[in-house]
Amino acid sequence: MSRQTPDLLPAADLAGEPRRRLSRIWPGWGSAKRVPLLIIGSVLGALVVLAGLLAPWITPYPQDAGAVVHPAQTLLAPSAAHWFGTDMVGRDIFTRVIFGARVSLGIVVLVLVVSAVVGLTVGLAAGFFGGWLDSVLMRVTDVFLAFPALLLSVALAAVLSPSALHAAMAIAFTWWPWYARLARGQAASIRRQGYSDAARVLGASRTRQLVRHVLPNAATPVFVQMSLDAAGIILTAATLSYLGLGAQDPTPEWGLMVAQGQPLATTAWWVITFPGFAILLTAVAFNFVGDGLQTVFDPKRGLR
Amino acid sequence: MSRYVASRVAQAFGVVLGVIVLTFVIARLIPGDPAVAYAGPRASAEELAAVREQFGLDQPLWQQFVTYITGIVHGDLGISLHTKQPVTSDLIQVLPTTLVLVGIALVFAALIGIPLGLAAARSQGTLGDLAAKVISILMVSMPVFWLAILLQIVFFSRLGWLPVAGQYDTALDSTSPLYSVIGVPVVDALLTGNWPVFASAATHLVLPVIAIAAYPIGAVAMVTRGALLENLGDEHIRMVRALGFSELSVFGRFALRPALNPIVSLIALVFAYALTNSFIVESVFNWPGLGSYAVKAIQTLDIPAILGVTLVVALLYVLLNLIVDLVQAIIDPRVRA
Amino acid sequence: MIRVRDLQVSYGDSVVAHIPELDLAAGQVLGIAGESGSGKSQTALALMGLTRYAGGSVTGSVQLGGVELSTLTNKQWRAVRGRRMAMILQSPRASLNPTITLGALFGRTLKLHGVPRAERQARMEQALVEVVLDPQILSRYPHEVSGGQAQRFAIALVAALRVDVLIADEPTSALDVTVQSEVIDVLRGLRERHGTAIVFISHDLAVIGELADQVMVMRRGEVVEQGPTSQILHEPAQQYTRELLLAVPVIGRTR
Amino acid sequence: SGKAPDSKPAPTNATFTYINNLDVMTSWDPATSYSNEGIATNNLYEQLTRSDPKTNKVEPLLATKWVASPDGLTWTFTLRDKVKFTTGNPMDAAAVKAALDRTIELAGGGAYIWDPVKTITAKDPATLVFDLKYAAPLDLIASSAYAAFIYDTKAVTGDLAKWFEAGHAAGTGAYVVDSWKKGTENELTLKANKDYWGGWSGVHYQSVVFKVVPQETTAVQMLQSGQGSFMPAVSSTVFASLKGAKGVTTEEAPSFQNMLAMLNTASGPLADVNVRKAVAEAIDYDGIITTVQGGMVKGTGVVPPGLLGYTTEVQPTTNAADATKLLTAAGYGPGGKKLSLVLTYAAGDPVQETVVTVMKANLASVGVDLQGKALAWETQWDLGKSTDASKHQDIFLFYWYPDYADPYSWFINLFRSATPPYFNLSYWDDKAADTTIDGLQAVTATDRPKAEQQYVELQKAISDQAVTAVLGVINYQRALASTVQGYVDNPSYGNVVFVYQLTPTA
Amino acid sequence: MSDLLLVQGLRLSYGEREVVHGVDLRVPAGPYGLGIIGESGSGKTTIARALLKLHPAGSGSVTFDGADVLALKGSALSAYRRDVQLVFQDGDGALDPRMSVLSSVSEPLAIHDTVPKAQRRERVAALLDEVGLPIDIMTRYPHQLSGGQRQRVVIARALALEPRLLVLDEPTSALDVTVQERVLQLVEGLRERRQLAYVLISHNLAVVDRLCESSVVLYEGAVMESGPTRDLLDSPVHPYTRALRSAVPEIGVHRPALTRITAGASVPSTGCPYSERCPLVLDICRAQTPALRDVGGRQVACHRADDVANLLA
Ligand SMILES: Nc1ncnc2c1ncn2[C@@H]1O[C@H](COP(=O)(O)OP(=O)(O)OP(=O)(O)O)[C@@H](O)[C@H]1O
Ligand SMILES: Nc1ncnc2c1ncn2[C@@H]1O[C@H](COP(=O)(O)OP(=O)(O)OP(=O)(O)O)[C@@H](O)[C@H]1O
Ligand SMILES: [Mg+2]
Ligand SMILES: [Mg+2]
Repeated sequence: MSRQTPDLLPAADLAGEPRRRLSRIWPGWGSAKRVPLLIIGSVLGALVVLAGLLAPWITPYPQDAGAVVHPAQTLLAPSAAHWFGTDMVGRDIFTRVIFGARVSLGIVVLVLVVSAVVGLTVGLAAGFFGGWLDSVLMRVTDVFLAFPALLLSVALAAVLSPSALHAAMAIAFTWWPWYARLARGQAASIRRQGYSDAARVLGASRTRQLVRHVLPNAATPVFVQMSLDAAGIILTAATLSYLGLGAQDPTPEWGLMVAQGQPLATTAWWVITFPGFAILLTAVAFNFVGDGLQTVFDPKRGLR
Repeated sequence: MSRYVASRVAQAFGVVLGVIVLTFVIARLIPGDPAVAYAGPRASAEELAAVREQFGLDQPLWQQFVTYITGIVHGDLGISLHTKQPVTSDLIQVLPTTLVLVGIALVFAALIGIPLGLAAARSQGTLGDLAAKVISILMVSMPVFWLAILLQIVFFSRLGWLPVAGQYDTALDSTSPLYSVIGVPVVDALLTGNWPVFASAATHLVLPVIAIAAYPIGAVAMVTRGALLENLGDEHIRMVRALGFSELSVFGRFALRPALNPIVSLIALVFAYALTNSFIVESVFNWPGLGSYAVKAIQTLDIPAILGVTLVVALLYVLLNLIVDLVQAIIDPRVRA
Repeated sequence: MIRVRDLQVSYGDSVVAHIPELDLAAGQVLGIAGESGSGKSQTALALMGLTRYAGGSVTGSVQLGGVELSTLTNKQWRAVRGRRMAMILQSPRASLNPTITLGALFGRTLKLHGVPRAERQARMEQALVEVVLDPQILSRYPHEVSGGQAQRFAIALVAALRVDVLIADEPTSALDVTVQSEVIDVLRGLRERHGTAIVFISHDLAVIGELADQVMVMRRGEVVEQGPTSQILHEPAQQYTRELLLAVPVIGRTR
Repeated sequence: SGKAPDSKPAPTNATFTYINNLDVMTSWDPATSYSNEGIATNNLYEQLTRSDPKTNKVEPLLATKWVASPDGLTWTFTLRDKVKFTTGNPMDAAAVKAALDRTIELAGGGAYIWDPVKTITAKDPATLVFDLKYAAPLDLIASSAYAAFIYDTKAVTGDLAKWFEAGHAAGTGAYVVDSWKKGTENELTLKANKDYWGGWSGVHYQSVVFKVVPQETTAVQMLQSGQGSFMPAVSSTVFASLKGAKGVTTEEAPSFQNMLAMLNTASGPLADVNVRKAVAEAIDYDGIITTVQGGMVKGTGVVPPGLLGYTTEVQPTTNAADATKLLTAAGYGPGGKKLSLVLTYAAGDPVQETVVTVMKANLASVGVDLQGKALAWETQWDLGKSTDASKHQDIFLFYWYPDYADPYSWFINLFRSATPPYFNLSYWDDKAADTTIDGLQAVTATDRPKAEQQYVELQKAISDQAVTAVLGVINYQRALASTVQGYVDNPSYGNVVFVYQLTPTA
Repeated sequence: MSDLLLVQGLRLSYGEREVVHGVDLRVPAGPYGLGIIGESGSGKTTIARALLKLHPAGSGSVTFDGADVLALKGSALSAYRRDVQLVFQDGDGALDPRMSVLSSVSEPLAIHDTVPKAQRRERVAALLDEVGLPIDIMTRYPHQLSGGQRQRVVIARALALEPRLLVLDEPTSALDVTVQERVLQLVEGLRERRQLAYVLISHNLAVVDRLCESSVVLYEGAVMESGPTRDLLDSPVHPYTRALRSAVPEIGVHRPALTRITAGASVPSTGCPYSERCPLVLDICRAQTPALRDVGGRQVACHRADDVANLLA
């Protein structure tokens, strides 16, 4: 790391040169280790994902995630039989919270995939080709950006009836412009980078330039942003459900569970506490990971 | 600069037009006959025809769009199906409440978030920095409806320190009646010098403001920290240190100013977020603002009201973005170039 | 003026600069030469007490006019930086705050060092004239001036502070040859008119040769050779110094 | 009403705050008003009489006494002297006649209660004579919570209905409108009617505020903090927790209000009676009662206990196996179509929400997908009574309570055919039932046992046809601030608090 | 000797602003070096980019091996880009940070499919060897290389297609003297081994002196003087060339203080672009733009060229 002529050094010595920039390749776990939050976030996030995947096997009453009621067991306080207590129709809250991971993660994945694909496509096209295409695409993006997701969900709920899927669609509809903007900025700056010109000089076709050079380099910040956004999407989806525009009972969606338990906040605290905590935990996990990734990729900046 | 302003204003107009087109399209997508919704289900065919004519629903779509635009230009957003009042006057009534709530929350976000980010940046890499970061992340990760309920339970039910909901204690109306100026009790009380009501209104503000401000505080702190760190490593900071400036000036004057840009652009984002959150916070704390109005409109499928809210929110957003861009151009001359 | 003993700059476990001994009298110019990464800038930062802000640590002794600098507190340092000792950084444009005009920075700096308001304008203009800059430049932002102008402005700024010691980190390598010689000229003027001691850093021995009284050659953080300029340039003792000399492109050497 | 012995000086300026989870005023016209606004209008207007189902007696109000002819066809009411409307006009026989004539003529809302009336005659300023087509309990009818208000038809010269809808009242009640702001938290404020015939000696609330607080948690907390005086319905768990809580008193009262699931007999999959039956049998009625924990008791037929025609012969039954069989026969379930149903209910009502959750589970267990749509009451009702049948829901969940202490209200409103639909949200059209219903009032007045039998028959028919599912009878669980003294629940006037009768304490 | 590259009257602009005002260049077949000298902002990079068709030409002609470059399209352009390669000023940015040295250097081979996949690795190894880099560097990423190494990777990549003309845009300005020396040696070696023709852009006369037969001196987008490098350096005629010449740092030589540049020093709208800074300026210089003309075996654009030439003689 120190005392070196820049030119004639053996390979091993150079490899450790501390030279990090945004959009460089993954700098390795060595740097990750210096970001405790990344580790914590990854572990938490992995737990949430695992919980979602293994839900049917690790929950005591898997059927409680669906349309069942147990009138005799309503609003039982947390106990050995019901770790998180039961809700107003006697369903096991622990079971529903664990299954809720599936719903939330499903929404997150859907929104991220859709908005990343759309956003990257639009953003890269705008940034790479520039000119009037850029202006048109970016103004359209601005319009969508100015449009509140909530209201769109209302429209979708009115047209197609409220559900988790439609909420996810509404979120994606207003989420992609962020990626479009980000990707456009990246593509435009990459286009100005020497290696873009270099590719042209070497005779690379536009497609090759986009796929081999622009996309991979523009994608990193988008991916980092996506991990930060996962938290925001979970919160937005929960908010929509809370307003009755998202998932509908008996879907074990965390925001919906909080909404249902709200009248009981003072009397049966466990009904809102655990799903609310699940939202918080998952959002924190994603934010930790996102922040950690950003720190690793761009140590100067840390958080956005 | 003036050319820059002009081009930004023109762009903003374009975006607003786009939003209007979009709302129009969505309004047409929502099923149901607005005439029936307005005239009521027992209306006769003639009455319906009259309503259709009155609202121009019998005209071709493009003409309806022209009418719609003309209406908007004249501040006419139609009649709410729920309140039966013009949406515009409804909005004028509810908007100040929300703006005051969100405005105060954002001011808090700046007053707490920026110093928090500054402190974290100063102590980069220490435990204090980590703590500040974790706190910020917790704040941005908190589901607002959950936070609002928790706040009520802790500060009202358990501790009894703060009122649970409402804008002020209406029992005061008999002893010190409140005169409406803009329709927001805190402001009205302040403007009319009604101190008992002002004190009550101020305490009623605390919990909703905390609930709304949580996300902005966290976000501003994170961005401030990041932007400062980005600048702190820069040569110009080394330069002012070499010139003998105190650490306070180095941070407060030289590092913060270029760092203000990302913070300012964040404000627009955070504003949009806070506005959405205010929808929920208002309903939990029973504040008669845009949020409550929107929630009611959603529940009653009051399409004109929903569209009005959409348009206002979008307009506010575009306006704020415009202001942000202009402020940025003032803060950082490179933006203008 | 400056007396350095066993100065060692390190980041974590790695030592990036080590100066066993260095003395610089008033009005003298010391040139520090060496390839990229040899520790020149780190040495300069250490002299200014700025290493810790970059996350490094310094051991050894640095004295300025008999006062030990290594034990100074933050506050005491501020009485040294900008008053007795100043520094021009390697990248001219990046070292100016992008959000304030050159004039604002200049004015604030003079105010900081107790120049009364009435005198400031005159002081600024005089300093600018010395580096051949139009005072109009004060109303410009850094991105509105060329690299050469930024570099000359930085020199004017520190010159106006009337410091005893000026450290100039590669003040010329970012510039065209034509502008380079002008900057050298300005520095020469400072030293002659105000008796300023100058530490002049460059990887180009030919440039150093124009100005310096003594030269220190560094490589990989260590001092390779140290001595009067003519001796180093004409009778270098070390192979590395010879390589460095040979690397300087000279017109008509080979074809 | 009892005056509470309290040593503390009573506040002279006390405000009674009624916390409601829904908007209060949907209609202002005392003739046609037929919805939640009863909680306010009953403090603005008065009827000729007031019924007390607990004592089974009818008490004087604007009428001081009344006599019926032996055949029950002529009723003579003597009006209270020196009563003025808040408009300043005198409340005399001519005014009362004008008001009731207008109500009958408009024929909206609860106006059907006057169906037996042939003519109304103002004999002299203090005497009003009703001639009936057939015998009917007119003293009881006159006490009705809806459509029996006495109001000033001369309040304005122009369009009276328009004037009312702008938020005006012209009654004789103890309170007058102070302000009304639709859609705001303090939707409606009433202030004392200084000229009230009852007078203001003693301690009374001087103003009434109707606060709209959709969130129950918030509402309860407001009550506890003294920002509210009364909550009409508290969910059972919260109710349990409020028992013995500081600053709050709880009241539990049986009611005439039941929760019904009206099944769409006219369109959609439920038009098939077997599918309706399957749905009715799939519902776990006992489970619902257990789940709402004291919020409801199990119902039998449509008529709740305590009213004429209550019967145990009709019982809702739960039989999932049978339901599955019926569905399979109708072509649904395994191998057949997937049955999905849309149920609408009122947003912000936690009890309904819980019930919907249970119903979803019940129906899911027989393979039916139930989609619950929470709507604002007005929207729910608007869609339900829409002339466009395609907008109709499959199941309409709501509460019903009688206008006066008599079961007739259910049958005439909910089960008699009507086009366009109004409250008959099952859209049931059964000519035989219609005929029976039309004769019910007369039979009641002349032959109670026969009336009772007819009510039971009707309920059997409704049950056989699975027109509605009786989910339970509400057990009112109310909460009051302990500063409120003298509250007595009157199930004839669902959720109404007669504020004038209450005594504020410090 | 026929010209490999012939540029005549090339004008280039950014939007409205013209930055290159009619430049002529001539490169015969290799081994041959043409130097372009000029201070920062004089339009050197813009010319280089225009030669590679990375920047649209305003007017003028560019002929390569008899073909009109400006009209090239499709496969002809692709073929041209195989024959002419550019080494960028900023070696750092010229390499995709996500591509290893191997993939970077083999990219042109993949694009033009000149070498079968299986042999590409071998070919890359040979190229790296040619530019003096160890083979094991192949698996590294740009950020793991030093500035000099990066610049040599860029050169290796440019050589992969065996170009006939190389355009080197300040290949060493980002490097310190020791590294610069190695890169210059490399170019010298290639020139002989590969019979390479190249255009070398630099602001350092000494560098050009070492590698170029002839040179062009640019000032503000216009040619001030051009001719055999030797002549330009030994007896510069144009006052700007003279200033440049005397500004070259040399060990043991004190450079004279140059013409003082004032802060407002701008390019005059009429007349000789150098007139603001010129010590020999006359009224005519401010009024009339001097044309290039033959003065003592080279081309000079100066009204006082004869005076200077006489002075020298
Ligand atoms: N913050 C730091 N942490 C660790 N090592 C550092 C840090 N800053 C600089 N170094 C290392 O210190 C060594 C000396 O750097 P320095 O900047 O003094 O070189 P220099 O001689 O000024 O080179 P140049 O001519 O490129 O400016 C380098 O190897 C560099 O990698
Ligand atoms: N993208 C651009 N847009 C507008 N003007 C530009 C752009 N790039 C360069 N210029 C301008 O064109 C002129 C010529 O620039 P060019 O980069 O060709 O100079 P150069 O001789 O290569 O300078 P250097 O030695 O600094 O690399 C300069 O005045 C520059 O400011
Ligand atoms: Mg350095
Ligand atoms: Mg260039």
